[in-house]
Amino acid sequence: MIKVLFFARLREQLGVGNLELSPEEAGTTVAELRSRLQARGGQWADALSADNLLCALNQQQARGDESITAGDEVAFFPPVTGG
Amino acid sequence: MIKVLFFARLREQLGVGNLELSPEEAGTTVAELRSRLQARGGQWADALSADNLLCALNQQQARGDESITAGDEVAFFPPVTGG
Amino acid sequence: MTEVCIQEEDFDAGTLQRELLGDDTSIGATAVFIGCVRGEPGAGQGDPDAVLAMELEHYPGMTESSIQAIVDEARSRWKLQRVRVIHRVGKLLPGDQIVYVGVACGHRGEAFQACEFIMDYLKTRAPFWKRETTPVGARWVDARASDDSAAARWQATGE
Amino acid sequence: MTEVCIQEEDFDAGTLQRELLGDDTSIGATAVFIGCVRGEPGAGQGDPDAVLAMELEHYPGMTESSIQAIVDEARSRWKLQRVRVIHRVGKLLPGDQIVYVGVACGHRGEAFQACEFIMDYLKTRAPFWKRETTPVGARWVDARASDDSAAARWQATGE
Repeated sequence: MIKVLFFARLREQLGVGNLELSPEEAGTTVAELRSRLQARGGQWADALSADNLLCALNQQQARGDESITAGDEVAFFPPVTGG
Repeated sequence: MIKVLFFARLREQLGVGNLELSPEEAGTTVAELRSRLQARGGQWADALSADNLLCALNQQQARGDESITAGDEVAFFPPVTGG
Repeated sequence: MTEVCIQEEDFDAGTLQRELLGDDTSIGATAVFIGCVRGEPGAGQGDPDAVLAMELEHYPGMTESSIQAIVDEARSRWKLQRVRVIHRVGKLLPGDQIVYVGVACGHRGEAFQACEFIMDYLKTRAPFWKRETTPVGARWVDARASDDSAAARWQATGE
Repeated sequence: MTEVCIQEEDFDAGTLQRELLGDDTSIGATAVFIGCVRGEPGAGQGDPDAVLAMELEHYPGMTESSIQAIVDEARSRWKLQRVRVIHRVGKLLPGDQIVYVGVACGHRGEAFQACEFIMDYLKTRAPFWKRETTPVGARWVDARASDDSAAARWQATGE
Protein backbone atom coordinates (compact mmCIF):
# COMPACT_ATOMS: atom_id res chain seq x y z
CA MET A 1 0.00 0.00 0.00
CA ILE A 2 0.96 3.64 -0.39
CA LYS A 3 0.38 6.05 2.46
CA VAL A 4 -0.84 9.52 1.52
CA LEU A 5 -0.79 12.38 4.07
CA PHE A 6 -2.36 15.85 4.04
CA PHE A 7 -1.48 18.67 6.41
CA ALA A 8 -2.82 21.96 7.73
CA ARG A 9 -5.28 23.88 5.56
CA LEU A 10 -5.23 21.15 2.92
CA ARG A 11 -6.13 18.50 5.51
CA GLU A 12 -9.05 20.65 6.63
CA GLN A 13 -10.24 21.33 3.09
CA LEU A 14 -10.23 17.62 2.24
CA GLY A 15 -11.63 16.59 5.61
CA VAL A 16 -9.07 13.79 5.79
CA GLY A 17 -5.53 13.53 7.17
CA ASN A 18 -4.38 10.33 5.53
CA LEU A 19 -5.28 7.66 3.00
CA GLU A 20 -4.00 4.19 2.18
CA LEU A 21 -4.03 3.45 -1.53
CA SER A 22 -3.00 0.42 -3.52
CA PRO A 23 -0.23 1.02 -6.08
CA GLU A 24 -2.89 0.58 -8.80
CA GLU A 25 -5.05 3.33 -7.31
CA ALA A 26 -2.08 5.63 -6.63
CA GLY A 27 -0.45 5.57 -10.05
CA THR A 28 3.28 5.48 -10.78
CA THR A 29 4.53 8.98 -9.90
CA VAL A 30 3.81 11.66 -7.30
CA ALA A 31 2.30 13.86 -10.02
CA GLU A 32 0.08 11.05 -11.25
CA LEU A 33 -1.11 10.40 -7.69
CA ARG A 34 -1.98 14.06 -7.36
CA SER A 35 -3.97 14.18 -10.58
CA ARG A 36 -5.85 10.99 -9.67
CA LEU A 37 -6.81 12.56 -6.35
CA GLN A 38 -7.92 15.75 -8.16
CA ALA A 39 -10.05 13.55 -10.46
CA ARG A 40 -12.21 12.70 -7.45
CA GLY A 41 -13.79 16.11 -8.01
CA GLY A 42 -15.36 18.51 -5.50
CA GLN A 43 -13.00 19.58 -2.68
CA TRP A 44 -10.35 17.22 -4.08
CA ALA A 45 -10.27 19.02 -7.41
CA ASP A 46 -10.25 22.46 -5.81
CA ALA A 47 -7.86 21.96 -2.92
CA LEU A 48 -5.26 19.94 -4.84
CA SER A 49 -5.10 22.42 -7.73
CA ALA A 50 -3.46 25.15 -5.63
CA ASP A 51 -0.25 26.29 -7.36
CA ASN A 52 1.76 26.59 -4.20
CA LEU A 53 1.13 23.07 -2.81
CA LEU A 54 4.27 21.22 -1.81
CA CYS A 55 4.81 17.50 -1.80
CA ALA A 56 7.18 15.11 -0.11
CA LEU A 57 8.10 11.51 -0.92
CA ASN A 58 9.26 9.45 2.05
CA GLN A 59 9.66 12.67 4.02
CA GLN A 60 11.91 14.32 1.46
CA GLN A 61 10.70 17.31 -0.55
CA ALA A 62 9.66 16.03 -4.01
CA ARG A 63 9.17 17.70 -7.39
CA GLY A 64 6.49 15.39 -8.79
CA ASP A 65 8.21 13.24 -11.36
CA GLU A 66 9.50 10.81 -8.74
CA SER A 67 8.29 7.19 -9.03
CA ILE A 68 6.25 5.72 -6.22
CA THR A 69 6.03 2.08 -5.17
CA ALA A 70 4.38 0.02 -2.45
CA GLY A 71 5.49 1.08 1.03
CA ASP A 72 6.10 4.70 0.04
CA GLU A 73 4.77 7.65 1.99
CA VAL A 74 3.60 10.67 -0.01
CA ALA A 75 2.56 13.96 1.62
CA PHE A 76 0.88 17.07 0.23
CA PHE A 77 0.86 20.34 2.15
CA PRO A 78 0.69 24.15 1.86
CA PRO A 79 3.79 26.36 2.10
CA VAL A 80 5.32 26.06 5.57
CA THR A 81 4.88 28.76 8.21
CA GLY A 82 6.94 27.67 11.22
CA GLY A 83 9.56 29.49 13.26
CA MET B 1 43.22 71.25 37.17
CA ILE B 2 43.03 68.88 34.24
CA LYS B 3 42.78 65.16 34.88
CA VAL B 4 44.75 62.90 32.52
CA LEU B 5 44.12 59.13 32.41
CA PHE B 6 46.07 56.27 30.82
CA PHE B 7 44.76 52.75 30.30
CA ALA B 8 45.91 49.20 29.62
CA ARG B 9 49.30 48.74 27.96
CA LEU B 10 49.89 52.50 27.89
CA ARG B 11 49.31 52.75 31.65
CA GLU B 12 51.82 49.95 32.20
CA GLN B 13 54.40 51.48 29.87
CA LEU B 14 54.17 54.85 31.63
CA GLY B 15 53.95 53.32 35.08
CA VAL B 16 51.14 55.72 35.96
CA GLY B 17 47.35 55.59 35.64
CA ASN B 18 46.48 59.25 36.09
CA LEU B 19 47.93 62.73 36.45
CA GLU B 20 46.58 66.09 37.57
CA LEU B 21 47.99 68.99 35.56
CA SER B 22 47.40 72.72 35.73
CA PRO B 23 46.01 74.31 32.54
CA GLU B 24 49.42 75.94 32.07
CA GLU B 25 51.16 72.55 32.18
CA ALA B 26 48.54 70.83 30.01
CA GLY B 27 48.43 73.28 27.11
CA THR B 28 45.32 74.37 25.23
CA THR B 29 44.34 71.31 23.12
CA VAL B 30 44.36 67.52 23.45
CA ALA B 31 47.14 67.34 20.84
CA GLU B 32 49.24 69.92 22.67
CA LEU B 33 48.80 68.00 25.92
CA ARG B 34 49.99 64.86 24.19
CA SER B 35 53.11 66.51 22.73
CA ARG B 36 53.95 68.07 26.09
CA LEU B 37 53.74 64.64 27.70
CA GLN B 38 55.94 63.20 24.94
CA ALA B 39 58.45 65.97 25.63
CA ARG B 40 59.07 64.42 29.03
CA GLY B 41 61.24 61.93 27.13
CA GLY B 42 62.01 58.27 27.96
CA GLN B 43 58.93 56.07 28.22
CA TRP B 44 56.72 59.13 27.72
CA ALA B 45 58.24 59.85 24.33
CA ASP B 46 58.09 56.21 23.22
CA ALA B 47 54.69 55.16 24.53
CA LEU B 48 52.81 58.30 23.47
CA SER B 49 54.20 58.24 19.91
CA ALA B 50 52.27 55.07 18.95
CA ASP B 51 50.23 55.79 15.80
CA ASN B 52 47.19 53.87 16.94
CA LEU B 53 46.69 55.58 20.32
CA LEU B 54 43.18 56.83 20.91
CA CYS B 55 42.15 59.76 23.05
CA ALA B 56 38.97 60.90 24.75
CA LEU B 57 37.94 64.27 26.11
CA ASN B 58 35.42 64.15 28.94
CA GLN B 59 34.72 60.51 28.07
CA GLN B 60 33.94 61.22 24.41
CA GLN B 61 36.28 59.99 21.70
CA ALA B 62 38.39 62.99 20.60
CA ARG B 63 40.43 63.81 17.49
CA GLY B 64 43.10 66.01 19.06
CA ASP B 65 42.23 69.55 18.02
CA GLU B 66 39.66 69.95 20.80
CA SER B 67 40.35 72.70 23.35
CA ILE B 68 40.85 71.77 26.97
CA THR B 69 40.12 73.85 30.05
CA ALA B 70 40.23 73.45 33.81
CA GLY B 71 37.98 70.60 35.01
CA ASP B 72 38.36 68.57 31.84
CA GLU B 73 39.22 64.87 31.81
CA VAL B 74 41.51 63.66 29.02
CA ALA B 75 42.29 59.98 28.46
CA PHE B 76 44.84 58.22 26.24
CA PHE B 77 44.59 54.53 25.48
CA PRO B 78 45.41 51.76 22.95
CA PRO B 79 42.80 50.41 20.49
CA VAL B 80 40.00 48.68 22.38
CA THR B 81 39.74 44.90 22.62
CA GLY B 82 36.53 44.13 24.51
CA GLY B 83 33.65 41.85 23.65
CA MET C 1 23.31 15.58 22.65
CA THR C 2 20.43 15.59 20.17
CA GLU C 3 20.74 18.65 17.97
CA VAL C 4 17.09 18.89 16.93
CA CYS C 5 14.08 18.61 19.25
CA ILE C 6 10.38 18.98 18.47
CA GLN C 7 8.45 19.32 21.71
CA GLU C 8 5.34 20.75 23.36
CA GLU C 9 7.23 21.91 26.47
CA ASP C 10 8.75 25.34 26.88
CA PHE C 11 12.54 25.74 27.06
CA ASP C 12 14.92 27.75 29.24
CA ALA C 13 17.52 29.88 27.46
CA GLY C 14 19.88 29.64 30.44
CA THR C 15 19.92 25.85 30.53
CA LEU C 16 20.37 25.73 26.76
CA GLN C 17 23.22 28.24 26.92
CA ARG C 18 25.09 26.06 29.42
CA GLU C 19 24.52 23.00 27.20
CA LEU C 20 25.70 24.94 24.15
CA LEU C 21 28.97 25.89 25.83
CA GLY C 22 29.57 22.64 27.71
CA ASP C 23 33.23 22.60 28.70
CA ASP C 24 34.53 23.39 25.21
CA THR C 25 36.89 26.34 25.66
CA SER C 26 37.47 26.67 21.93
CA ILE C 27 34.04 28.37 21.78
CA GLY C 28 34.33 32.16 21.69
CA ALA C 29 30.91 33.09 20.34
CA THR C 30 27.32 31.97 20.63
CA ALA C 31 24.45 33.42 18.64
CA VAL C 32 20.94 32.52 19.70
CA PHE C 33 17.60 33.28 18.11
CA ILE C 34 14.36 32.80 20.00
CA GLY C 35 11.04 33.39 18.24
CA CYS C 36 7.84 34.19 20.12
CA VAL C 37 4.12 34.30 19.45
CA ARG C 38 3.12 37.86 18.67
CA GLY C 39 -0.28 39.09 19.84
CA GLU C 40 -0.14 41.73 17.12
CA PRO C 41 -1.14 43.52 15.06
CA GLY C 42 -4.06 44.49 17.26
CA ALA C 43 -3.37 44.60 20.95
CA GLY C 44 -6.91 44.67 22.29
CA GLN C 45 -9.67 42.10 22.37
CA GLY C 46 -11.74 44.27 20.04
CA ASP C 47 -9.32 43.94 17.12
CA PRO C 48 -10.40 41.18 14.72
CA ASP C 49 -6.73 40.60 13.82
CA ALA C 50 -5.55 40.16 17.41
CA VAL C 51 -4.00 36.74 17.97
CA LEU C 52 -5.51 35.10 21.04
CA ALA C 53 -3.79 31.74 20.63
CA MET C 54 -1.67 29.80 18.17
CA GLU C 55 -1.71 26.12 17.23
CA LEU C 56 1.35 24.60 15.60
CA GLU C 57 0.90 21.54 13.41
CA HIS C 58 3.86 19.65 11.97
CA TYR C 59 4.81 16.55 9.97
CA PRO C 60 6.40 14.19 12.50
CA GLY C 61 9.51 12.54 11.13
CA MET C 62 10.00 14.88 8.21
CA THR C 63 10.21 17.84 10.58
CA GLU C 64 13.19 16.39 12.42
CA SER C 65 14.98 15.16 9.30
CA SER C 66 14.48 18.40 7.35
CA ILE C 67 15.81 20.51 10.23
CA GLN C 68 18.73 18.13 10.69
CA ALA C 69 19.48 18.60 6.96
CA ILE C 70 19.50 22.39 7.49
CA VAL C 71 21.88 22.02 10.42
CA ASP C 72 24.15 19.70 8.41
CA GLU C 73 24.19 22.24 5.58
CA ALA C 74 25.21 24.97 8.07
CA ARG C 75 27.98 22.73 9.39
CA SER C 76 29.30 22.30 5.86
CA ARG C 77 29.45 26.08 5.39
CA TRP C 78 30.93 27.14 8.73
CA LYS C 79 33.09 25.50 11.38
CA LEU C 80 30.59 25.10 14.21
CA GLN C 81 31.28 23.50 17.56
CA ARG C 82 27.66 23.08 18.65
CA VAL C 83 24.23 23.66 17.18
CA ARG C 84 20.87 23.23 18.85
CA VAL C 85 17.38 23.69 17.40
CA ILE C 86 14.19 23.38 19.42
CA HIS C 87 10.77 23.96 17.86
CA ARG C 88 7.59 23.77 19.87
CA VAL C 89 4.32 22.35 18.57
CA GLY C 90 0.76 22.30 19.91
CA LYS C 91 -1.09 25.17 21.50
CA LEU C 92 0.77 28.40 22.35
CA LEU C 93 -0.26 31.82 23.63
CA PRO C 94 0.99 35.34 22.77
CA GLY C 95 4.38 35.89 24.39
CA ASP C 96 5.20 32.16 24.40
CA GLN C 97 8.53 31.03 22.97
CA ILE C 98 8.16 29.01 19.74
CA VAL C 99 11.61 28.32 18.42
CA TYR C 100 15.21 28.29 19.64
CA VAL C 101 18.27 28.21 17.39
CA GLY C 102 21.65 28.28 19.14
CA VAL C 103 25.05 28.17 17.46
CA ALA C 104 28.42 28.01 19.21
CA CYS C 105 31.69 28.49 17.36
CA GLY C 106 35.02 30.27 17.42
CA HIS C 107 34.13 33.75 16.21
CA ARG C 108 31.09 35.97 16.14
CA GLY C 109 30.71 36.52 12.39
CA GLU C 110 30.25 32.80 11.77
CA ALA C 111 27.93 32.44 14.76
CA PHE C 112 25.59 35.17 13.48
CA GLN C 113 25.66 33.90 9.90
CA ALA C 114 25.01 30.27 10.78
CA CYS C 115 22.20 31.14 13.20
CA GLU C 116 20.45 33.37 10.68
CA PHE C 117 20.98 30.82 7.90
CA ILE C 118 19.33 28.09 9.95
CA MET C 119 16.39 30.34 10.85
CA ASP C 120 15.87 31.44 7.24
CA TYR C 121 15.82 27.86 5.98
CA LEU C 122 13.73 26.64 8.88
CA LYS C 123 11.13 29.25 7.95
CA THR C 124 10.91 28.01 4.36
CA ARG C 125 11.72 24.28 4.48
CA ALA C 126 10.66 22.74 7.78
CA PRO C 127 7.07 21.40 7.69
CA PHE C 128 5.33 23.45 10.37
CA TRP C 129 2.03 25.26 9.97
CA LYS C 130 0.63 27.94 12.24
CA ARG C 131 -3.06 28.36 12.91
CA GLU C 132 -4.08 31.53 14.73
CA THR C 133 -7.17 31.96 16.85
CA THR C 134 -8.59 35.49 16.57
CA PRO C 135 -11.75 37.11 17.97
CA VAL C 136 -13.45 36.32 14.63
CA GLY C 137 -12.31 32.70 14.37
CA ALA C 138 -9.32 30.54 13.50
CA ARG C 139 -7.21 30.95 10.37
CA TRP C 140 -4.13 29.35 8.88
CA VAL C 141 -1.18 31.71 8.61
CA ASP C 142 -0.08 32.34 5.03
CA ALA C 143 3.56 31.93 4.05
CA ARG C 144 5.38 35.22 3.61
CA ALA C 145 7.23 36.10 0.41
CA SER C 146 9.85 37.85 2.57
CA ASP C 147 10.74 34.50 4.13
CA ASP C 148 11.41 33.00 0.71
CA SER C 149 13.65 35.90 -0.24
CA ALA C 150 15.47 35.67 3.10
CA ALA C 151 16.27 32.03 2.40
CA ALA C 152 17.12 32.70 -1.26
CA ARG C 153 19.92 35.15 -0.47
CA TRP C 154 22.01 32.28 0.92
CA GLN C 155 21.91 30.61 -2.48
CA ALA C 156 22.83 33.72 -4.46
CA THR C 157 26.06 34.47 -2.64
CA GLY C 158 27.34 30.93 -2.25
CA GLU C 159 28.76 32.20 1.00
CA MET D 1 15.38 48.61 33.24
CA THR D 2 18.99 49.73 32.75
CA GLU D 3 20.02 48.82 29.23
CA VAL D 4 23.78 48.73 29.82
CA CYS D 5 25.53 47.02 32.75
CA ILE D 6 29.26 46.69 33.46
CA GLN D 7 29.77 44.11 36.17
CA GLU D 8 32.14 41.51 37.60
CA GLU D 9 29.37 38.96 38.19
CA ASP D 10 28.34 36.29 35.69
CA PHE D 11 24.90 36.44 34.06
CA ASP D 12 22.17 33.90 33.29
CA ALA D 13 20.84 33.80 29.74
CA GLY D 14 17.48 32.45 30.94
CA THR D 15 16.83 35.29 33.38
CA LEU D 16 17.93 37.82 30.77
CA GLN D 17 15.66 36.25 28.16
CA ARG D 18 12.64 36.61 30.46
CA GLU D 19 13.56 40.25 31.13
CA LEU D 20 14.01 40.87 27.41
CA LEU D 21 10.52 39.57 26.63
CA GLY D 22 8.75 40.94 29.70
CA ASP D 23 5.03 40.91 28.92
CA ASP D 24 5.36 42.71 25.59
CA THR D 25 3.48 40.54 23.09
CA SER D 26 4.48 42.73 20.15
CA ILE D 27 7.90 41.01 20.35
CA GLY D 28 8.25 38.23 17.79
CA ALA D 29 12.01 37.85 17.65
CA THR D 30 14.98 37.99 19.99
CA ALA D 31 18.58 37.71 18.87
CA VAL D 32 21.21 37.19 21.55
CA PHE D 33 24.96 37.13 21.32
CA ILE D 34 27.10 35.82 24.17
CA GLY D 35 30.89 35.97 23.93
CA CYS D 36 33.15 33.70 25.96
CA VAL D 37 36.81 33.49 26.91
CA ARG D 38 38.58 31.10 24.54
CA GLY D 39 41.38 28.93 25.89
CA GLU D 40 42.68 28.64 22.34
CA PRO D 41 44.69 28.46 20.22
CA GLY D 42 46.67 25.95 22.27
CA ALA D 43 44.59 23.59 24.31
CA GLY D 44 47.23 22.17 26.62
CA GLN D 45 49.27 23.67 29.43
CA GLY D 46 52.42 23.17 27.39
CA ASP D 47 51.37 25.60 24.64
CA PRO D 48 52.89 29.06 25.22
CA ASP D 49 49.83 30.61 23.50
CA ALA D 50 47.28 28.85 25.72
CA VAL D 51 45.11 31.34 27.61
CA LEU D 52 45.02 30.41 31.29
CA ALA D 53 43.13 33.49 32.47
CA MET D 54 41.90 36.86 31.20
CA GLU D 55 41.76 40.22 32.93
CA LEU D 56 39.42 42.89 31.58
CA GLU D 57 40.24 46.53 32.23
CA HIS D 58 37.85 49.34 31.29
CA TYR D 59 37.32 53.09 31.53
CA PRO D 60 34.54 53.52 34.09
CA GLY D 61 32.00 56.11 33.00
CA MET D 62 33.06 56.25 29.37
CA THR D 63 32.36 52.53 29.00
CA GLU D 64 28.73 52.91 29.98
CA SER D 65 28.15 56.09 27.96
CA SER D 66 29.85 54.78 24.80
CA ILE D 67 27.83 51.55 24.88
CA GLN D 68 24.64 53.51 25.51
CA ALA D 69 25.51 55.62 22.44
CA ILE D 70 25.86 52.40 20.39
CA VAL D 71 22.48 51.20 21.63
CA ASP D 72 20.88 54.58 20.85
CA GLU D 73 22.34 54.42 17.35
CA ALA D 74 20.84 50.94 16.88
CA ARG D 75 17.47 52.24 18.07
CA SER D 76 17.62 55.00 15.47
CA ARG D 77 18.23 52.43 12.70
CA TRP D 78 15.72 49.74 13.66
CA LYS D 79 12.47 49.64 15.62
CA LEU D 80 13.56 47.76 18.73
CA GLN D 81 11.35 46.96 21.71
CA ARG D 82 14.14 46.07 24.14
CA VAL D 83 17.92 46.02 24.15
CA ARG D 84 20.23 44.79 26.88
CA VAL D 85 24.02 44.83 26.99
CA ILE D 86 26.08 43.32 29.81
CA HIS D 87 29.87 43.35 29.76
CA ARG D 88 31.93 41.74 32.48
CA VAL D 89 35.20 43.17 33.81
CA GLY D 90 37.88 41.81 36.14
CA LYS D 91 39.36 38.33 36.12
CA LEU D 92 37.82 35.63 33.89
CA LEU D 93 38.75 32.06 33.00
CA PRO D 94 38.49 30.11 29.72
CA GLY D 95 34.86 29.19 29.11
CA ASP D 96 33.55 32.15 31.15
CA GLN D 97 30.96 34.40 29.59
CA ILE D 98 32.26 37.93 28.85
CA VAL D 99 29.53 39.81 27.03
CA TYR D 100 25.79 39.59 26.44
CA VAL D 101 23.89 41.54 23.78
CA GLY D 102 20.17 40.88 23.56
CA VAL D 103 17.74 42.54 21.16
CA ALA D 104 13.97 42.06 21.09
CA CYS D 105 11.81 43.35 18.27
CA GLY D 106 9.03 42.46 15.87
CA HIS D 107 10.84 40.45 13.21
CA ARG D 108 13.97 38.35 12.97
CA GLY D 109 15.88 40.26 10.27
CA GLU D 110 15.97 43.41 12.39
CA ALA D 111 16.83 41.44 15.53
CA PHE D 112 19.87 39.82 13.88
CA GLN D 113 21.05 43.06 12.26
CA ALA D 114 20.73 45.16 15.41
CA CYS D 115 22.43 42.54 17.58
CA GLU D 116 25.37 42.18 15.19
CA PHE D 117 25.60 45.96 14.73
CA ILE D 118 25.87 46.50 18.48
CA MET D 119 28.51 43.76 18.82
CA ASP D 120 30.59 45.13 15.93
CA TYR D 121 30.58 48.64 17.37
CA LEU D 122 31.16 47.44 20.91
CA LYS D 123 34.28 45.63 19.68
CA THR D 124 35.71 48.81 18.15
CA ARG D 125 34.37 51.69 20.25
CA ALA D 126 33.80 50.61 23.85
CA PRO D 127 36.89 51.16 26.05
CA PHE D 128 37.72 47.65 27.24
CA TRP D 129 41.12 46.03 27.13
CA LYS D 130 41.89 42.35 27.51
CA ARG D 131 45.04 41.05 29.15
CA GLU D 132 45.70 37.34 28.77
CA THR D 133 47.70 35.19 31.14
CA THR D 134 49.63 32.47 29.28
CA PRO D 135 52.17 29.89 30.47
CA VAL D 136 54.94 32.32 29.45
CA GLY D 137 53.47 35.43 31.06
CA ALA D 138 50.76 38.07 30.67
CA ARG D 139 50.17 40.05 27.48
CA TRP D 140 47.74 42.68 26.26
CA VAL D 141 45.53 41.47 23.42
CA ASP D 142 46.05 43.40 20.19
CA ALA D 143 43.07 44.91 18.36
CA ARG D 144 42.09 42.94 15.27
CA ALA D 145 41.81 44.59 11.86
CA SER D 146 38.83 42.30 11.15
CA ASP D 147 36.92 43.99 13.98
CA ASP D 148 37.45 47.40 12.39
CA SER D 149 36.23 46.14 9.03
CA ALA D 150 33.22 44.47 10.66
CA ALA D 151 32.24 47.82 12.20
CA ALA D 152 33.02 49.76 9.03
CA ARG D 153 30.53 47.83 6.89
CA TRP D 154 27.63 49.42 8.78
CA GLN D 155 28.83 52.83 7.61
CA ALA D 156 29.30 51.87 3.96
CA THR D 157 25.77 50.65 3.36
CA GLY D 158 23.86 53.28 5.29
CA GLU D 159 21.47 50.47 6.09
